[in-house]
Amino acid sequence: DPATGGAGGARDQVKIVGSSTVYPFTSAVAETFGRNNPGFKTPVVESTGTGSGMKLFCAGVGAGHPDIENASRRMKKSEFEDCQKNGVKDIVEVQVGIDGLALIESNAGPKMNLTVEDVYKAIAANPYGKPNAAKTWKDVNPALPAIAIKVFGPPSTSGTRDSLAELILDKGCNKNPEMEALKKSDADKHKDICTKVREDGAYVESGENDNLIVQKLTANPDAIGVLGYSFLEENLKDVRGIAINGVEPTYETIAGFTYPGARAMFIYVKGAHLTAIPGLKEFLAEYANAWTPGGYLAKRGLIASPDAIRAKNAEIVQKLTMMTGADLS
Amino acid sequence: MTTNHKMIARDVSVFYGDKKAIDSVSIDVDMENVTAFIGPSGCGKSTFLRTLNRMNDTISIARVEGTIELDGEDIYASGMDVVQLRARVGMVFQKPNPFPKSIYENVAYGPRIHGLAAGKPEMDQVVEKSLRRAGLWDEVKDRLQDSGTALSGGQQQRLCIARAIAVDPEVILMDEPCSALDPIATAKIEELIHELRGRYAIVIVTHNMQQAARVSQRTAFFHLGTLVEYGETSEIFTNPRQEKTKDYITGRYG
Amino acid sequence: MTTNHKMIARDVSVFYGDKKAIDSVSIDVDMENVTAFIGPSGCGKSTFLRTLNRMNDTISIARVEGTIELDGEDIYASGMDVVQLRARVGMVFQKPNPFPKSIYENVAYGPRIHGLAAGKPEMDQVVEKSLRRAGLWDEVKDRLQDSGTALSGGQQQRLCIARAIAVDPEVILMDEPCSALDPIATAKIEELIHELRGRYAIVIVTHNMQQAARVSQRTAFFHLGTLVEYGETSEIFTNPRQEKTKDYITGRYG
Amino acid sequence: MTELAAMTPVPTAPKRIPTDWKSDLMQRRIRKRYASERRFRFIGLAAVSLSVAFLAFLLITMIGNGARGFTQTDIRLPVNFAQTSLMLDPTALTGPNAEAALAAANIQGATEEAAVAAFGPDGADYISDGAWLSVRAAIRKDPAILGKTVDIAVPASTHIDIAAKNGADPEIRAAYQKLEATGRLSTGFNLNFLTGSNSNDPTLVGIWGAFKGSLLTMIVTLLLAFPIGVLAALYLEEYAPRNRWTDLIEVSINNLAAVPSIIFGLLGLAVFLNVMHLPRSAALVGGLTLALMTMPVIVIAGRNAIKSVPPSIRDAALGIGASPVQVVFHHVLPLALPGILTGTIIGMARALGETAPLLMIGMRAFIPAPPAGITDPATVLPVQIYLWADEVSRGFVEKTSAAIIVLLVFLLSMNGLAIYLRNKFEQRW
Amino acid sequence: MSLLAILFLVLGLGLISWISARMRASRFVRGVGSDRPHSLPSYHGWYVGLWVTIPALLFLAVWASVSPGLISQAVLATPGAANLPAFGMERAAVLSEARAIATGAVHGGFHAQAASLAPAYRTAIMHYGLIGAAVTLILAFAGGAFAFTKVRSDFRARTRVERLVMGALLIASLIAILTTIGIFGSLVFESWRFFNMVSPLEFLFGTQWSPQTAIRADQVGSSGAFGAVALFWGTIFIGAIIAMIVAIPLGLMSAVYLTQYAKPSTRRWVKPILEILAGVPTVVYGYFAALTVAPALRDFAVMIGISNASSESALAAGIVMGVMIIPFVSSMADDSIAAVPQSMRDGSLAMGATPSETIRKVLLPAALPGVVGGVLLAVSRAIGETMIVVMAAGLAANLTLNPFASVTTVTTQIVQLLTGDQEFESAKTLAAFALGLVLFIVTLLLNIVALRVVKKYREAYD
Ligand SMILES: Nc1ncnc2c1ncn2[C@@H]1O[C@H](COP(=O)(O)OP(=O)(O)OP(=O)(O)O)[C@@H](O)[C@H]1O
Ligand SMILES: Nc1ncnc2c1ncn2[C@@H]1O[C@H](COP(=O)(O)OP(=O)(O)OP(=O)(O)O)[C@@H](O)[C@H]1O
Ligand SMILES: [Mg+2]
Ligand SMILES: [Mg+2]
Ligand SMILES: O=P([O-])([O-])[O-]
Repeated sequence: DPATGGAGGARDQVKIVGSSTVYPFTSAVAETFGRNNPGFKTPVVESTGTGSGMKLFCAGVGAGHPDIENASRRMKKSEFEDCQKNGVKDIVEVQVGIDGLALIESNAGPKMNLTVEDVYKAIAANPYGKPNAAKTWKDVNPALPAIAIKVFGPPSTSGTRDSLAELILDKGCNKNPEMEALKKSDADKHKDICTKVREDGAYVESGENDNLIVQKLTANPDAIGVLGYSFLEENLKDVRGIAINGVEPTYETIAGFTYPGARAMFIYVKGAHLTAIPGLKEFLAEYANAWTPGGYLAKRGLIASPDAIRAKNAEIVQKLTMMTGADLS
Repeated sequence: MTTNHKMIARDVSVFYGDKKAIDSVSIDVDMENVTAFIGPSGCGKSTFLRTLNRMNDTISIARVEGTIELDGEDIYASGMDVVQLRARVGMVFQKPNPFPKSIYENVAYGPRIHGLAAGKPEMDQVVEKSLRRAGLWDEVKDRLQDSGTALSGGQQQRLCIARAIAVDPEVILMDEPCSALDPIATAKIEELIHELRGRYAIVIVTHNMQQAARVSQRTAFFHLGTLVEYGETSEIFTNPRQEKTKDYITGRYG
Repeated sequence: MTTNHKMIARDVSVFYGDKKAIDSVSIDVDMENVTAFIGPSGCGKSTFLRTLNRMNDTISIARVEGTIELDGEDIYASGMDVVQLRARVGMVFQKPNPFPKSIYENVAYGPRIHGLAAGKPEMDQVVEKSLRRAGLWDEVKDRLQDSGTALSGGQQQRLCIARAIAVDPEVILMDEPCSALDPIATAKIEELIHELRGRYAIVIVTHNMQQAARVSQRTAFFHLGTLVEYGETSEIFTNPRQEKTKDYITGRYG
Repeated sequence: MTELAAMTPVPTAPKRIPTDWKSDLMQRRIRKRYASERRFRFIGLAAVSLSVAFLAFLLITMIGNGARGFTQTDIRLPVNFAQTSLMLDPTALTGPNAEAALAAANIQGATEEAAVAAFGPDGADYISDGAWLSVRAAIRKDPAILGKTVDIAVPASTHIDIAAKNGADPEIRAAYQKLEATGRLSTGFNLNFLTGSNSNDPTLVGIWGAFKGSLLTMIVTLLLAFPIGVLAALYLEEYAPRNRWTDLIEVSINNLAAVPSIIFGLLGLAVFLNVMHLPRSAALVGGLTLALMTMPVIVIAGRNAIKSVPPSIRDAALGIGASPVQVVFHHVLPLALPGILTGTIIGMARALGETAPLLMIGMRAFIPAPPAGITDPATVLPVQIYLWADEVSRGFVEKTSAAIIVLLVFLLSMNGLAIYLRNKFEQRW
Repeated sequence: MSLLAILFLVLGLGLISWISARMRASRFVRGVGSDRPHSLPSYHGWYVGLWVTIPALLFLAVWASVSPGLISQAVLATPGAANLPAFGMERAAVLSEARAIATGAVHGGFHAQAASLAPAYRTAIMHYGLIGAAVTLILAFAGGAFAFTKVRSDFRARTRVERLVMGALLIASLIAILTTIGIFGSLVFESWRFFNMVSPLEFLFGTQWSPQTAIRADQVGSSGAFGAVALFWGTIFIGAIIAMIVAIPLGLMSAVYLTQYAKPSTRRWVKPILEILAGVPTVVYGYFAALTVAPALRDFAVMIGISNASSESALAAGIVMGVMIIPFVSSMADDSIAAVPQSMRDGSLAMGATPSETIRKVLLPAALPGVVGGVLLAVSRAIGETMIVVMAAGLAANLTLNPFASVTTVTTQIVQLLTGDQEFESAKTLAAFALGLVLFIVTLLLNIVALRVVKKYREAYD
């Protein structure tokens, strides 16, 4: 694909696409990398959302395709296959840290305390197969206040949305034994019932890397926001986390995976590009250097992975071990 | 002495910025009389005419000195109400300028803003009367709702006269009302002026010496902003006292 | 017969779209002679004049039939170079139209685009000579760098004549060159035409009969697109052969 | 003249009864009319004032928010190089491998250690993430400081910076006051904001990268749109025959001037990126896209300017034998030029403020270095503003407003120049 | 020889030929009348100069695009290239680095192999550079020689040169048509693909907008409904209703005040100030709307008891957009009022009407068609406006009349659908083009109608 990459089909600058959640971390690494390595050009990072990024990443190898994909969840088996099909055979999978998918409300809000079931019943399109008629949180759970359901959350292209579905909705849904059963009998129907989000205005799709959600919450104290933990940490003056199943989103609860919204974050690197793009390997090394608990990424809100996982991934970066895709779901 | 005159101008000078366009002109205008202003182009006829109903207020750089009285009241006095003044001293322009409204609305416009007719029947009456006086009624009575701009030039000018009459003015100023018209339309307007004279004081600016001679009783000859001669029309045309007037009238220049 | 004439027009008709503005006119123009075109407004004088240096090419709908020769060469032939033609047949317009450049540049423009002067000294000479011939030198010699548009109307018109002369034309066409000027300026231009006649063939369109009589040797009278009469000026004015010419000259119409 | 004598006796006609303008009714009426006149006039004045007030409000808000973006809080950080973990040999910094040596040393860690040493366990949070860059610069400048204890001015962290500008939570204010007490804080002009590029850290961001991107984009736009626009205007106004083809050209130009800008973005995406495979995010593509958008504006302004050159000038030149091309290039174009330039400046100002079409062609990536050429990834000022408006860190709020101020100053001076040109050269023939 | 060097060489040759042809032509005998040389010397200069440069430059342009391919082929054919990596991209990377080393752009190597290939590259570059230079020079000289023989007194150099200028002018004006075709082509092509997936009827008349088609087979929460009515409504609500409620009275009354009441000195100051409103970039308005106006409006709404007010209300975006449009409306109204003949105004004033009566009853009715045309143009601009709504209007496709609720617009959705996701296959991306097409057609129609109205009206008084 000589045309897209500039002169002669080569490129001397790392290109990164993908998750908006990982974007601030990756761009911070890119910036530091650029500062420390005057010999290489600073990588260009575009935030496209995990899903769209995967699509771009897996579209092929060559200068016209990105080298790295930021992902706020693991690659799906289907995506891996897509990659293989398009000749993106060798992929390095690196877990860079953990992010909490936090439910937040304004500091002036009602101090909600929810369960995964509550959340599911409030924002699913068809909770347990029946159309969602809930108008207020009280309709969902009589213990909750009678305020209108209004949730600002990520749009369907984003990995954050996938995480919302997997980490919260799916779990809430499966609290119902029938659904657990349905999962075995009719997986598609189960997915539809458990993860489809209502589209009648109670759930408001808000832009992806959207700082404005925080401002909207300050303005709408009764509304709830769904976004990355780093946004919460940065804006503690205005918003606070909502406890789910009694657990508040904090660094510790997320790092320990006790908060249901905790999820690992990854970058995926094209093996074929490692030798072709100047600086790609060095960039990975810089990443590994940055994700330690005291590293500069922690300051931006990245929650460091447990030591063992960090060590394992540091080794992957060093040896550039390719993923097999065997354990993907 | 002044009591008999409808309007009296005394030592009127008009400036456009620093430029003096009218220099100390004194003139009287009487009821039931047609006064003609003649003179070469640019001598200030229009300028002076417009001082008589303060239409020159619309030109920001224009400034008037001297006094002009209407029925003994100084129209440039601070208490003077321009709106009422203009209702009493109407004006007809060189190019017919009917509003882009219906014929009826053109005529009804003035009475309506001044509140001269209460209710539709009365307004109908006013409109009819004005159009009749302007000699236009028979030509337009069946199409009062047509646009005023759809009439011929001469009809438009008569419509403008009807419009002016409708607010029941006392003086009518006409600035070359026929210069945009053909001879037949001109003849009609002249006839009309003749008829109107009985009820109003009429002042008419004209380039056409013959017209001045035909329609007016008194004539004022302007030159370079000054009033050279003012008197009975018959006298001015047959026996001018000033050399300049004579030269002009005989077509020596202009 | 043709050898003596500078320009010869034979059966020239001009159309604007479908409308015939000039109908089969034949005329000769001679060197050292002033030819006047007279006739009522709209009779086609300007139209015909513009065919002589193909200025009508600029009007897309204009179309010319017949032949016009300059020194025996058909100016409407396909090989004819319009630019050179216009350099040889210069034109002066009704309204003075100097370029908004300096007086010097106004005159120098023509020689420059035609390459008539090599170097500044030679150009200075050409400019001075042209301005002298146009009788303007003494008035402007101290302010050659002033803008041409800053001159008075009469001076501007003489500047335009100087500009036309500067490219050393053989024929000069003038379309009512004095109609925008006051009598004094007009007199100057007429005097100038008188002087220029010795070196050029001059064609002048004029509305002013007296002017035609004063400046021209031959006169062509146009009416409704046709050439009614063409001959010695003295003869046309004193003893016209056609009734129409006589009517026009005596002011019966027009 | 008043002695003038008897008038012609007046003919028949019944005596008229004049309207009594002095009657109470009439006087009341007239008072009402004047009141309504005053009301109307007041509404007009209010409309103008409201519009102007809105502009003033917008500008004041932006300046109020943004002025702080131009200042930054520095901390004089005492660094005792001997005590830090920094392993750097001063002699290595003079040789050819100085850069590599600097890169290999963990200056960042050392800087944080210094901060902790100076201000306690939270010390590292008081200095900007980019503080070590100042330290590195200091070392580069004078390697001799290694091994000594020196004070190096480093940018404070966003929290401290905001606290210094009066707007933070109590906790951070306390930290700020503690720092303040040490006398090591100073607030000054943020030069880096004008010379730096995009960054993740609001204390380190600058607009030069986006500004240069804007500059490169505008150069491409101007180089394409101006000549093409002027030539097309000349053709249409001076030479084009009146036929269906020219009508078509004319109609399409008028339409292009009115097409929403985002549609040009769609065009750029479809044609320049997906068909012609030009590089994504590049000033070249941005410039091309904006040129297509600006060209019709220039054509229309150009045609109006050309039209206002009086035909007599053309006649004069043609009459002494200038060719049509000479007429245009010697006379018409110079006379129309001020008008054309005014139109061009206005068109360029619009292009400079344009955001939407550039989002479509990828000029919205994180690009921390100024573009070196028109094919490098770049962003432009308005897009930078858009991106910063979305940033997480609260420090970006004032930076966004500051960037807006820069953009507005630039744009308003362009518009001012256009208005000046228009007033100066407005001529009637 | 590098391309740049050849380029300058050709330009130099052009200059030399220009000078020499000019000199030669200036030695022509200056005749009189028709014996004069046809063209000025400089035209001969241009004629020859263009013949020298244009064919050579055209060749150079072609050569510049084909020679890199030829060079790398030549390098690949050398034995040193035999053990290059098989993977195309990596090979390309090595090659390009080798070229960079060969041309001296870089020294150090990222790929070890690059350095070894550099000499081969250098020879190939030299080789093809020489070929290119030779052909270019031959073309330049041939063109020059051909043209030079033509330089004679009667040769019409000016005509030839001017014909070229005319060609350039024509081409410049054709670019507008090309752009229009480009816009229309790209919109229609992509929209057609979209309408293969989604029925146009559903798109135009469906009320359910939820462009969540999965971009991955197993993506969650994606029903994918493409009924754009709610978007159209949102666009109209914000752009044609709320914005106009702000812009028309303010713009119209400003124009009235400035043209009819204000002193000329006031007008001279205030008019440019109003124009500034149109010069503020839309992203600034967007930021202002989102950060300042929207929260204030929400607080206000809550204060008056509207509890479910959204902070991305249609009102906030609409008001700010209206303000942006004010100068547009006021300048159109200004023009229309100015086009009403002064005699209308005089006529009314002379009847004893007050200025406001004159304006309301005579001037404005007479100017109405022009004002309406101007308003239509303003509407077309408002509905095409993007950044304000992207930043301040919501993403929720609501069919609501509540100005405090959040609505979304066509342009917002185009941006949302396209930023980030650059793949061209999903209905989701293609929907952006279908929306663009609708927007294009609507603004086009609005503009055509508006221009007609304005033009016809202007003619009425001319
Ligand atoms: N609005 C104006 N501003 C400045 N000067 C003006 C204005 N109106 C008229 N003048 C000047 O005042 C002088 C008198 O003009 P006026 O129009 O009164 O002449 P007039 O006798 O009516 O001429 P005409 O017969 O051509 O209508 C002229 O020199 C004219 O140039
Ligand atoms: N550009 C044109 N397009 C169409 N018809 C024209 C054009 N120019 C002149 N005519 C018509 O051609 C006829 C002759 O016009 P021309 O200008 O030659 O008359 P003229 O004798 O010069 O009149 P004047 O004395 O008023 O200048 C007139 O009927 C005129 O309407
Ligand atoms: Mg007058
Ligand atoms: Mg004529
Ligand atoms: O941008 P995402 O992390 O939500 O995919």
